[in-house]
Amino acid sequence: MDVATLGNMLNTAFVFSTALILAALGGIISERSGIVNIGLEGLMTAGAFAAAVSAFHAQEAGYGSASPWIGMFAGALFGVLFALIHAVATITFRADQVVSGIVINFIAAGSTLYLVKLLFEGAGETSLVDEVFHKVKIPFLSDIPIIGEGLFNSYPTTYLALILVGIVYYALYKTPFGLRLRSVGEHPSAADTVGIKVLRMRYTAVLLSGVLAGLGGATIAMTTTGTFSHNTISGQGFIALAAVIFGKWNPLGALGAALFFGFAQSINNVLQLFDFSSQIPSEFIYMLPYVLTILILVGAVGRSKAPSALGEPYFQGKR
Amino acid sequence: AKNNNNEGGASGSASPSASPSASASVSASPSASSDASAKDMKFAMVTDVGGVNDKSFNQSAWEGLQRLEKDTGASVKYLESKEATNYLTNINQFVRDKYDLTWGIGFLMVDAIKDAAAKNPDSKLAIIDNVVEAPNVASVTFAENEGAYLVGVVAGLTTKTNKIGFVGGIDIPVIKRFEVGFVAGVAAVNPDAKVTINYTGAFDKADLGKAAAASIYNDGADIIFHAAGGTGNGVFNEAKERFKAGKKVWVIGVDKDQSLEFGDDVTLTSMLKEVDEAVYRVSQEMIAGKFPAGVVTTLGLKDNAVGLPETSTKNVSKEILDKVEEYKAKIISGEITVPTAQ
Amino acid sequence: MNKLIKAFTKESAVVPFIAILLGLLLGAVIMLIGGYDPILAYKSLLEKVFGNPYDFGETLTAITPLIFTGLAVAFAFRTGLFNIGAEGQFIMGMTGATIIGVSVHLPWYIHAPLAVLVGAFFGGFWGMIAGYLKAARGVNEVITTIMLNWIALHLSNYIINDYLLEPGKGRSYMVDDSAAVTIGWLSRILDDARIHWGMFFAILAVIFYYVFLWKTKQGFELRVVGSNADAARYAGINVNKGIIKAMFISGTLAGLAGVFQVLGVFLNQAVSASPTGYGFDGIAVALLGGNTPIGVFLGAILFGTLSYGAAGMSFGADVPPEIIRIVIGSVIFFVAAPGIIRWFIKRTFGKKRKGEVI
Amino acid sequence: MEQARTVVEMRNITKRFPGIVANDNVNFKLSKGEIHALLGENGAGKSTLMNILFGLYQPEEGEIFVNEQEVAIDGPNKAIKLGIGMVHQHFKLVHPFTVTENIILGSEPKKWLGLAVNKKLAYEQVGNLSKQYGLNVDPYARIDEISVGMQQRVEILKTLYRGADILIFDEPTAVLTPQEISELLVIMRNLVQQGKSIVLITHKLKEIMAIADTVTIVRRGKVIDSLPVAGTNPNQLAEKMVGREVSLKLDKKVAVLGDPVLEVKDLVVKGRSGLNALNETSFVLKRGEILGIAGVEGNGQSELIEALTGLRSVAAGSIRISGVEVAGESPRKISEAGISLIPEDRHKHGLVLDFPVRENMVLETYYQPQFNKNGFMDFDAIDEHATRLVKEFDVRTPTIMTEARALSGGNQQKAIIAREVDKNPDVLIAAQPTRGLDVGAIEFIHKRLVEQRNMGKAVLLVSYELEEILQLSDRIAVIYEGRIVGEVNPAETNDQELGLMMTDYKQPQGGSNIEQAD
Ligand SMILES: Nc1ncnc2c1ncn2[C@@H]1O[C@H](COP(=O)(O)OP(=O)(O)OP(=O)(O)O)[C@@H](O)[C@H]1O
Ligand SMILES: Nc1ncnc2c1ncn2[C@@H]1O[C@H](COP(=O)(O)OP(=O)(O)OP(=O)(O)O)[C@@H](O)[C@H]1O
Ligand SMILES: [Mg+2]
Ligand SMILES: [Mg+2]
Repeated sequence: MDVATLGNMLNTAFVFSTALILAALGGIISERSGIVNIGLEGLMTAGAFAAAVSAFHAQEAGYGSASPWIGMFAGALFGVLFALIHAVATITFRADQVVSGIVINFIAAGSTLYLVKLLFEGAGETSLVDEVFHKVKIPFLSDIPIIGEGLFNSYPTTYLALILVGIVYYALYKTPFGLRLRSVGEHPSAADTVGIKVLRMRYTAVLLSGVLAGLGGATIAMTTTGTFSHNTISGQGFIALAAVIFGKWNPLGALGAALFFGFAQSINNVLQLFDFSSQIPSEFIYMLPYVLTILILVGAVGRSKAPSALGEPYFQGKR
Repeated sequence: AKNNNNEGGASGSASPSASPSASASVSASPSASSDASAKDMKFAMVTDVGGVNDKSFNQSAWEGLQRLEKDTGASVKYLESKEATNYLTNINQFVRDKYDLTWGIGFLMVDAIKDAAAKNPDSKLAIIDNVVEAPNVASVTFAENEGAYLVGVVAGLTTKTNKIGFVGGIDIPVIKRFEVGFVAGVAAVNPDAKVTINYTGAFDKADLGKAAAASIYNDGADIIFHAAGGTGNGVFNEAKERFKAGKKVWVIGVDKDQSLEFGDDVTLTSMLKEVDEAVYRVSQEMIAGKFPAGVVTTLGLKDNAVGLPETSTKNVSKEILDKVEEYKAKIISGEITVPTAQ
Repeated sequence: MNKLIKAFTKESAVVPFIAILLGLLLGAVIMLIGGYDPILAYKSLLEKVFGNPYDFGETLTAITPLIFTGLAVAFAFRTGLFNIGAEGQFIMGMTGATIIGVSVHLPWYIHAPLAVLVGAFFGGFWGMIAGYLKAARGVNEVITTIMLNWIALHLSNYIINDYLLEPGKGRSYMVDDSAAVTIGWLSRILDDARIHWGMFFAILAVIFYYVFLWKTKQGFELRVVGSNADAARYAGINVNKGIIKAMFISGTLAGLAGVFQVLGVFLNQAVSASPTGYGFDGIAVALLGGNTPIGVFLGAILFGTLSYGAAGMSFGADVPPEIIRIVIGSVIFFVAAPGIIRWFIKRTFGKKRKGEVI
Repeated sequence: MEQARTVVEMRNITKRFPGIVANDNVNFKLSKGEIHALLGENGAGKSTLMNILFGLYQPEEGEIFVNEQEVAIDGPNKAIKLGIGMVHQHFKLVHPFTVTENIILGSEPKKWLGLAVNKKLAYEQVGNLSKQYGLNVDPYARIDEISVGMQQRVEILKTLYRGADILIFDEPTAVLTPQEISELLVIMRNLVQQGKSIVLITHKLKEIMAIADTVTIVRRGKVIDSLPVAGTNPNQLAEKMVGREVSLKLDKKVAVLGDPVLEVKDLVVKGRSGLNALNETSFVLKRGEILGIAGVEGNGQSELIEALTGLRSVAAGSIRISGVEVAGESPRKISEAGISLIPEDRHKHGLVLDFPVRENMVLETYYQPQFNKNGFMDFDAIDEHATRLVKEFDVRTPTIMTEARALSGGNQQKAIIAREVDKNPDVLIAAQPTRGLDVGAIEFIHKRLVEQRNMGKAVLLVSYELEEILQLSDRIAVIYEGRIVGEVNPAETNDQELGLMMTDYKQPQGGSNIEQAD
């Protein structure tokens, strides 16, 4: 395999990974505060939908290349809207967090498609957005072998995701906010007794996860599909959830997990370029990313420790 | 509806090649006579799990029915299948509601149509892309390999890098026909060109299509023919992106004239598969009392049911199009037999 | 028996009831906003399900796999495991049944049971992989089951494509008649609806679920593992074996759902581009039913009825069937957060009282 | 001590929980510079009262005055502002965090416009504070790496960091070693000298006598009495608290020794860190005796218990029960060989809290033929069994179908003891059997243990409370760094001597790593 192929593979890996990274960051923030977020899939769906719709309208209204950014913004906003449902249910009404997450997935899938049908006269898909993101070469950096092509010639969303990894990492481990957030997920009553507003913290975290997962979904609409339909988001949210756990609830870990998964996906395309690939049943090639993920987990990572209070509703005087 | 009987009897042996009688009547009928009887008739279709907006045969079929409604005043309706169990129940919904003709759209409908037909001998059914041998079913299949051969000719003559790609959905007989015909067409005009085959394993994953296209283009190919439904959107997106970055690459679309949706910058041509036309015409025959019951119609180049769209002239040179015509004639005349499977 | 009566008179029964009403109400509001007629829609839904014997029979057919996958997910939950992999286990169950149904030829009294058993085992084995990886290597089952879903999809496509394919059909050969578990006479009564023995097995599975978990030694062990793994270890229960066993049983239940879809409904297995959704619906059913036997059973009935009826809604009232997903979602939501319902009751009753005073 | 000014007054406080009045018209007064003890049975309402003062609960009725001002304490934030700090019965520490992170949590020193925690300053401040009060805590250590005693000091630092003048200690000594207890008492005296006022909740009469100025006794939510400690005595206090006469002395006949039943020889067990937690430990336990294992927590006791019961693998050595080798066998095999365990952590190991009492009563015996027919549970037999045990051991539970979670701590412990004793084991291991229980419950449990010994059973008692060890044991083995370093006769020793053996024995120097940390 030559250097150019490797760079191209990496580049493709980033395309796959970007949305996963963003959604996984959302998952981390929420779960670090103690709220299980199995609704990432739904939040991404909401984000992708809002992005496709609003970018389309922005483009029609003549916003040009600002349209995908408007889409991203709308995606984040819509993600928050659905995250709010999750927050109210799990934090205020102490509903089971897994149940609520599954519900988010259901409602997001149903309502976005319903809205598409209302907004696009019965069509099951939004109209194609022409003004989507394009890869941006970063001067000089893009000349570095392998990672130049692999990373520094990527979508703005990829750069955004990587920057957000840094920001979330910093926020979690260096700021007062992060310290408090983590304490709320580990030992909410400890946080409570030092005057931290546990419920408010958790609301913030879940809403932020809506922003990030919404952005993740929007990324897919604004880079790969240009439209939204029932299968724009089909399983990425769950892969992102896996990345959260795989990455041990750490932004850098999740970045690694998401990249690994993206890379495994791109391997199977490269494989098909070789003549010997016709000897391998294509099904085995499709399986590859999933099998590799399991193998890595078995070989390297082992047990990961979730935040101690993950999944437990909190109320004062809880015993 | 009685005169269907002799036609049904005639096609006892459902040969894959089109029965001449069927194609003759197809070309004869489309006089839009919105007589009173048509207004009382009800036509329906059931989609496969792709849904009615799949940008592929389901959508095309629905467009055919919608045109029928406009032209004849007949009422039309569709039901989408969420999962495979719904094929039969959806078809039965129409059959039991005494629809005059119910279409099963797509390859996968075959068992459901067969079952419904056997249990409701008085009803009329039709299927696209597959064959059901029953006296009350009209089957319409396409010689995709013939059309694919022609776009193969275009690709073989257009490529500058002698590298060409094919992106398929899943490896099933229909899609295989596209692949085999395409590869044969390329080989006929440019034996040096290499065709990279990539089946993505899905008809609905644009991200997989995009990644597949990226790796094929990165490998030096300059043309990709896709037969992958929604997955193919990813192929177009990848090409558009490269175009905007200043690299000229081509996509050959499928089923419909995809230049209309994805623009002329990247769409070299498309391999038309006129499902809408077929649905429209067979339904018209039904109105005219000439439903091809029990007949298997294979629509190919000679029926103008597969082929290249008019818009091809924008990006394909006159010489190449002339070559295409040449090959088309040879296929119709039988001088060339396009393979259907490897 | 007393318990049963209690269950229906106490709040625990009132909550789901109100939840269903609220869910339907929400659906109606959304339909109104979209310009549809909710009354016609719900009428069409009911008509679709109860309007004629055929559709009623088909509704039963739609409910059956949901009972199995719902029980599968619930069973794992009871053992402290989150089985997102019912989907993959379902697919493997189909594949096992198809292999036996297509490739061996035996008298019916051996063939059908063998196909059922092998399919169930395939599903169980698929679940067991995740169980083993958790027990032996500590790999979180949430991840492995997600991955195994996709692996199952492609693996079974491979098996069909390369070994069982009927040329030109995009699916396996039809299974032998001797392997089918359809019930001809009942189908005939129900206007040719696809009725099969799976329905009775589904009811047996509900009973099994209850008896096994709450009445048997092994069930007790698994519940201890699920409730407090440390205490289980202390009590001399082999926790790792418990996890593997639980995932095996869970997978078997999900696998059976697939088995009966093949042997009772399709009689073949198609090459499939995407997951079927039964596994994920199973999660919803389990949660809807609070992981209790009766709950899962009723949850599956509700879920299946609404989903099947959705086609009627779009047929009779042109309402997009997606609405039903929103309805189901909100029903689960209201069941899961009884606080919302209590709040709702308080609000409405509170207002009434105020109104009376004025 | 200067003339006492009232810093806290709680008037007519009533707090109800579903089905119970936890505080019933309670009056409570704390003077400046005093140590005020709160005494009462389990569930009397002590913690509730203090949680109200700290703003965690809101009372239904009553007023609170702090420094003679009426206040509404609507949350811990408000309490902290008023200078109230609380060290909780169950520590409120975030385990993966460092000492400093725990202390500054919620009032972090900041830099860069509040965008970052000023860690350097934080560590410095915590280090200084620790020095100022002589607490010797390593600011950089992670909570899950330090001892329970240290964790408690972190809790104290948390309150001091927030400038608390009124400190509430909720059962601070229940989890401490004797050494740590005496150090804590010194710290408390120190604090009072620096002008703080302290509320001390404890079940240990000795501590009250040793350090408190005033004691308030609560029973079933009501204040029974409030009196100066000088001029009272333990027996009187115990009586007031329980409402009947309690014998603080245990009647114990002379032991009648039988054959050896448990023989441990050269046992080596690896601890969590992979290092040897037990180093060639050997001892013998005979029928009819109680062998107390004395030692500072963390010297291999937990590992010893886990190895003896099959919960931890054995690296080398032998364990024989009535002559049968069981080292490395499964917990089930060992249980069947005749070992029963009253575990240290009743919530983690002892009970399945979500299960009804009846199922908890057969947690280890469910599979035996008397409860089990052809793989099916025999619930008639199980119910009968549970009903009998509940009665025999006076487990106060509404019904045998009640979830174990709903029982009070003392009754949970009684349920476990009932189950373990009823297994009729040859060897009964009791790990911390009375931790956190009130005198009444302790009396009950001690009687049961002695009864077992009198019946010819062998009892292995592992406890960090010297008093308990001294009172119950017929023989005491001292464990230090995974070895039995000595055996003494309880009649011929005292806490001083034991304490020395447990801590100073062959220990290099008095200092620990604490001093290096500064
Ligand atoms: N990130 C997550 N999102 C949703 N559900 C989760 C997540 N992590 C865990 N779960 C669910 O919660 C349960 C507890 O998981 P967790 O892995 O923390 O505990 P565990 O299985 O005991 O792990 P370990 O044995 O490694 O400590 C799991 O069985 C799973 O069902
Ligand atoms: N949050 C709560 N919800 C319900 N009941 C409670 C709660 N907190 C305390 N109780 C009940 O109130 C009563 C008093 O409890 P409290 O914890 O104050 O007792 P305590 O005197 O501190 O006992 P202990 O010595 O065991 O710590 C008990 O019956 C207890 O069960
Ligand atoms: Mg207390
Ligand atoms: Mg206590």
